[in-house]
Amino acid sequence: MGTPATYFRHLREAVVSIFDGMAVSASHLIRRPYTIQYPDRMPVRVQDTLPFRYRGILDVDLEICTGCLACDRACPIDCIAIAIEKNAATREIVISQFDIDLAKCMYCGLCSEPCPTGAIHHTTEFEGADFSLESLIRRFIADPVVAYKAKKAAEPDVAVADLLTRGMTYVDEWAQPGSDKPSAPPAVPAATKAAVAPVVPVPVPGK
Amino acid sequence: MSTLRTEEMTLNMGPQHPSTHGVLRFVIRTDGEVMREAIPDVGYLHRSIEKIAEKVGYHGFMPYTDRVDYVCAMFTNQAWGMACEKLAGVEVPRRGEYCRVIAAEFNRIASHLLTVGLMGMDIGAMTPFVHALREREMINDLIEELCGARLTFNYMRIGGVAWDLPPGWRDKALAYLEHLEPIVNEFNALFSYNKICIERLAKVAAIGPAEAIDYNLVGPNLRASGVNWDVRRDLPYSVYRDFDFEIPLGSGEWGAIGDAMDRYMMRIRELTQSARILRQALMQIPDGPVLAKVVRNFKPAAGECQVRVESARGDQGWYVVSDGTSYPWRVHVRTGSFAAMGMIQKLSRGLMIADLVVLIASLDVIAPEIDR
Amino acid sequence: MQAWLNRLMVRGAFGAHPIPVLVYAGGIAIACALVLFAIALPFASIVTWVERRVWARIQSRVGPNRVGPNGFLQWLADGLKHVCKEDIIPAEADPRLFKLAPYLVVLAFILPWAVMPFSSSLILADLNVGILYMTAVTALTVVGVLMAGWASNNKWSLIGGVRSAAQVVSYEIPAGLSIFPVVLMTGTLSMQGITRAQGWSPDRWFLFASPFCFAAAIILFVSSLAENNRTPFDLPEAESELVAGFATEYSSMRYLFFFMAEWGNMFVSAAIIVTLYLGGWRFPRVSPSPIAMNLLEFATFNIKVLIIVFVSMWIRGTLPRVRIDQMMSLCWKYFVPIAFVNLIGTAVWVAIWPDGNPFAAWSMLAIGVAGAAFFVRRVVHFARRSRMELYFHPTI
Amino acid sequence: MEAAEIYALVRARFPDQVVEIVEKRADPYAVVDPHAIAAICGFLRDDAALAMDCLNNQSGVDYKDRIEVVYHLFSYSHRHSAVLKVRLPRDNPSLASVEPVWNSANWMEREIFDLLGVTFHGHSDMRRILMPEDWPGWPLRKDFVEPLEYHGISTVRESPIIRLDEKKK
Repeated sequence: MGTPATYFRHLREAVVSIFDGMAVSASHLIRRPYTIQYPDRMPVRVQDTLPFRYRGILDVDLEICTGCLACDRACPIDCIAIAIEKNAATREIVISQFDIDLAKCMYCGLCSEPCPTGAIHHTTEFEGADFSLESLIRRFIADPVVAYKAKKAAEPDVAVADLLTRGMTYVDEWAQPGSDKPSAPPAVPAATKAAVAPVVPVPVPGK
Repeated sequence: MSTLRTEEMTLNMGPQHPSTHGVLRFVIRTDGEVMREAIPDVGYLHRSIEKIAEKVGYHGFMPYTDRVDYVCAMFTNQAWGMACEKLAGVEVPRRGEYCRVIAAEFNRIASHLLTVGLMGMDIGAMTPFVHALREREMINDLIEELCGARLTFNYMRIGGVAWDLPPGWRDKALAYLEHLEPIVNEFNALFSYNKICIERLAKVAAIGPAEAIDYNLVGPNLRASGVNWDVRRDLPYSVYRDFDFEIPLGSGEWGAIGDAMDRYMMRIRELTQSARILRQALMQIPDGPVLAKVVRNFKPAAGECQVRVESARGDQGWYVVSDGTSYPWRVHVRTGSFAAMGMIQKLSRGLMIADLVVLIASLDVIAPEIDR
Repeated sequence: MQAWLNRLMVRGAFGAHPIPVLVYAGGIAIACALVLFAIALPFASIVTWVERRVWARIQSRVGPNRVGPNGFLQWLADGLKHVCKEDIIPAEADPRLFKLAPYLVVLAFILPWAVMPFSSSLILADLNVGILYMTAVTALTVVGVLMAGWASNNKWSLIGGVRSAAQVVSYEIPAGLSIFPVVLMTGTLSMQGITRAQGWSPDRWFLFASPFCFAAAIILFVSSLAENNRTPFDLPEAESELVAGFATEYSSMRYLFFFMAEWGNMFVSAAIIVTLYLGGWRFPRVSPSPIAMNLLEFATFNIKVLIIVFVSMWIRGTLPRVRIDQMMSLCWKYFVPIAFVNLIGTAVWVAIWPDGNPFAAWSMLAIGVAGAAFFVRRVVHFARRSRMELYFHPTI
Repeated sequence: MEAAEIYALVRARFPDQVVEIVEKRADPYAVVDPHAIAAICGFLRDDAALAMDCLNNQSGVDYKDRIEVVYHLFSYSHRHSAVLKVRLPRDNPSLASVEPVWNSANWMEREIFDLLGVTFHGHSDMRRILMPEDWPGWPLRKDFVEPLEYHGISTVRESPIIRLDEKKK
C-alpha cells in the first residue's frame, strides 16, 4: 500500500477508470446491436448474403462434368469417389459414380480448384445437420451418364450454356497459376453480384 | 500462524473447464487459494497432424495446416507454403506475397482480439470478450469474402495464394481499419486501463528476459519480457521489408517487466501496428499474378529446411524433411504455445488459483497448437 | 393491519367468536404469501430477463427476445425448464445438508421483505429495529452458501463456499458501518422512521446530506454488491475459475433457488440503499386520497430501487472480477477505514448542525449533477468516436 | 556469424566428436557424436563468441535405418543460428538430455520420446506428453501400425462410400 499518496492514487485511479469504463458500456446501450438473428428474423436468407467464394456444401453440375478426375485426385481425404469408363469406340467417358461424403469433407476447396469447367463447386449452403452419417453422402449419379466434352466449335451447347457460364465464372475466381490477372478482377456477372453485395442489415464497418 | 495445520489439496482443472482455452488439463496442488504447483497435462487435442503430413502430399497438407492453429490459420498456411517453396526454390509473385501479408495481418488482428477478449472473460468481464469477438466477426467477414472461409482459411497455396483480392475489397478493408482504431481506444477505456484489470494482471507471473529465452518463449510473450526480437523485422520473410512498423516491447510500467499485464498490452499494441502494416500493404499492393506456376504433383528435391514465421502466437518454426517423393518425409512444427505451456509449471508456483487463469490467458496458449 | 383485522372481527367477518391471535396469524400469513408471490418471486425472475437484455445491449447483442413480447416471458420459460430438469444429488454428497442449503438461501432472501417499506402504509411490520433486522437476516445467505459448498463434496464448490463466507462476513462490517451515519442523523432504526426523516426532493435525501453520507452510500452500495456475490465480487461462483463455485453440483429447482435468491437480494439491498439514502418512498403530497398517495409512493420506491438494480446490472456488464486478496484488501484497507471516518465525521457533523446543513446539501447535489453531466459527456464522446450506428430504441 | 564458422569453432573444440558437416544446403548442419551432445551444447551456450542461448527447435526424424535428433539453435545476443544433428540406432535409441543446458528442451524431448521413442537420460520428467500413458508403440516411426482399437474404442471409421472403381487409390 505504501505511502498515503499511493493510497489515494489507487483510490483515484479506481474511481476514474471505473467511471470511464461505465461510460463506454453506457454508450453501447445506445448503439445498434451487431447480432444477425439467424435463421428466422432476417430480411433475406443468410445463404444469399454470403460471398461468392464462400465454401459451403459441395455441388456438382453433372451436365458439364468432364470426368477428368482432377477433383478426386486433389482431395486430401478421399471423400470424393468417381468411377468412369472410357468407351473406346465413341471416345466418350461414361461416369457411373459420383459420390461425395459430406461428413468427411473439410470444405478446403482443393477439389473445385482444378476443375476445368466449374462443375464441382462450393455452394453457399451450409446447413448440413442430419440424423445419420449415411444421409450425408451425396450421390449425384443414379444411372451412368456421358461426360461433358468441350466442343471444338465456338458454339457451346445451348442446353448447358448457362451452367458453363456460371461454372467458368467460378473458375475465374481462382488464381490461375502464373497468369497475369489484372489487379482488380473483372466485375462479376449480374447473377452473382447479388451474392457478393452485402444485403444483410449488418452494420458495415466504417459507414 | 506456524502452528496452524493446513492440508494440501489436489484439484483437477480441465479438460472441461471454462477457462482452459480448449482442452487443457492441469493437476493443481493448492494450499487454500495459493497454488503449490500446477502440472499441465496436454494431448487432449492431439490429431497427429505431423503424421498426416507424411500421408497426404504437399498440396493436400495445406488445409491441414489450418488445423495446427485454427485461431490464426493464415500463418500456418504461410509457413507451410514458405517451407515448400524453400525446398523447391519456387519464387512467389510479388502480388501474391502482398496478398499473403494482408491476409496474415488481418488474421493477426483477429487472433489478438480473441486473446484480449478471452483475457476479459477469464477475469470475469464478459463485455470486453463480446466486444472483441464482434470486431473479430467483422474481420472474419472480410476474410470470408477473400477466401470463402471464416476459420480454416486454406487461402494460400505453394507458390502464392488461391484467390486474388475481390473487387472492392480493398476499400472495405481500409474502412475497417479506420473503424478499428477508435474501437481499440474504447476497449482500453473499458477494460485494459480499468483499475481492477491492472490490479489483476500486473505483477502476475513475471518472466525475465533471460528466462524467457531459456524457455524459448516467442512472439509477444518474448517481447513482453523486453527481448527486442520479431521475425518479421529481424529475419524478414515475404515482403515485410517494404513496411515501416514498430515492435512494441514490454516495459514493466505496471509492475514487473514481463508480467501478465505486459503480455496483455503487447497484444493491444500489436493491433495498431498490424493495422499500420495493413494500411501500407493495401496502398502499395502491386499488380501482377498471385500464384506462381507449381506442378500439381509437387516433388521438391531431397533435403530439409526450417522456416520461421512470426505468427500471432510468435515465432513458429516449421522443420520439413523431403526425400524427393511427392510426400514429405517428416514435418515438425515448433509452436509458441507448446513452449509457453512448458513454462506454466514453473510459473504457477505461489500463484493463486485465479492467477492461473490469468497466466494461461496472458501466455495465449491455444490447445490445438500445443497438441497438433 | 392489526386495526383493519380488528375492524373485520368486530363486523363478524371471521365468525361469532374469533380468536384474535389466530386471525392475526392468518392475516400475516396471507399478507406474507401475497408479498412473496406477487412481488418477490416475480421480481426476482423478471429481473433475470431485464438483466440479460441490458447486458446484451451493453455487449452489442440482442438478448432473449423470442418467448413472449420481446422475450418478456423468458423468465417463465427458464423457470419451467429448471423445474422440469432432473434433480441430481451427487452420490458422495451429504444429502440432508445438500437439500437444506437452497432453502436457507431462499429464506435469507424472503425474510427481509417483512420490513420492506413500500409506502407510508404498505409495510408488513414496521419494526423499531427494522434496519438491524434487515442486515441480520440477509447475512443468513452465507450459511446456505457455505452449506451448499460443503455438502456438495466437490473441491471447487468448497472453495466457492469458503470464499463466500470470507467475503460476506468481511463486507458486513463496512456495510454495517455505512448504515450508522443515517442512524446517527435520525436517531431511529425503524425503516419508516428513516424514510420519514427525509424529504421527497433530492436535497433532503441523506445521500446529499453531507460528504460523509455520500461516501457512506457508495460504500454501502459496493458492499451490498459483495454481499450478493455480484460482479465485481462474484468470486464464490467465479465461472472462469471455479466452474460455478458453490452451485457446481446443483441442478433443477435447487439451482434455481440459488439464483432467484441472488437476484432477489439485489432488490433487497437496493431497497436498503433507497430507504437509507435516497428518500425511500417519499413523494410530494399531491392527492388527499390515501390510496392514491400509497400507490404513488409505492411506484416511487420501486422505480428508485429498479434504478439501483439497473446500476448493479450495468456494473456487471462493465467490470472484471477482483482477486480474493484484493477483495479482502479493498474491504479492510479501504472500506472499513473510510467507513469509520464517515461515522466519526457524521457524528461531528450532527453535533455542529443537528438539523442538517441546507447549504452543504445543495452544494453536494450540485456536485452530483455536475458529475452526472460530465458522465453523459463521456458517454456521448464514446458513442460519437466509434463508427457504429446509433440506435435508441430500447428493444429490437 | 555464419553457420560454417560456428561449425568450424565446434570442430576446433571437439575434433573427434563432430562426425560430419554438411554445408551445401539451404540450412547447413553438423552431425555430432551422440555421446558428446550435452558437452557440445554446453560449449555452444557458454562460449562468449557463440552464446547460443536458445534451443529454438528440437525434433526427431525416423530415417528407417536410423533416427536423427535435430537441434535448431539460435542466439538472441548474436542473432545467428546453427543446426546440430545426432544419429542414433533405431533399437533403444537413447541420448543425454540437454535439459540442463536449455530448459525449453524439457517438453521437446518429452515429445520426441513420446512420438519416436528416443529416451533422454538425465531428463527430469521422462513421460509421454501427447499420447496416453499406455499407448503402444511410437507413432511417428515409419513402421508404426495404428492399433484398430484403444480400450475398446475403435480408432477407424469405415468409409461409407463404396468405390465402384477399385483400381484407383
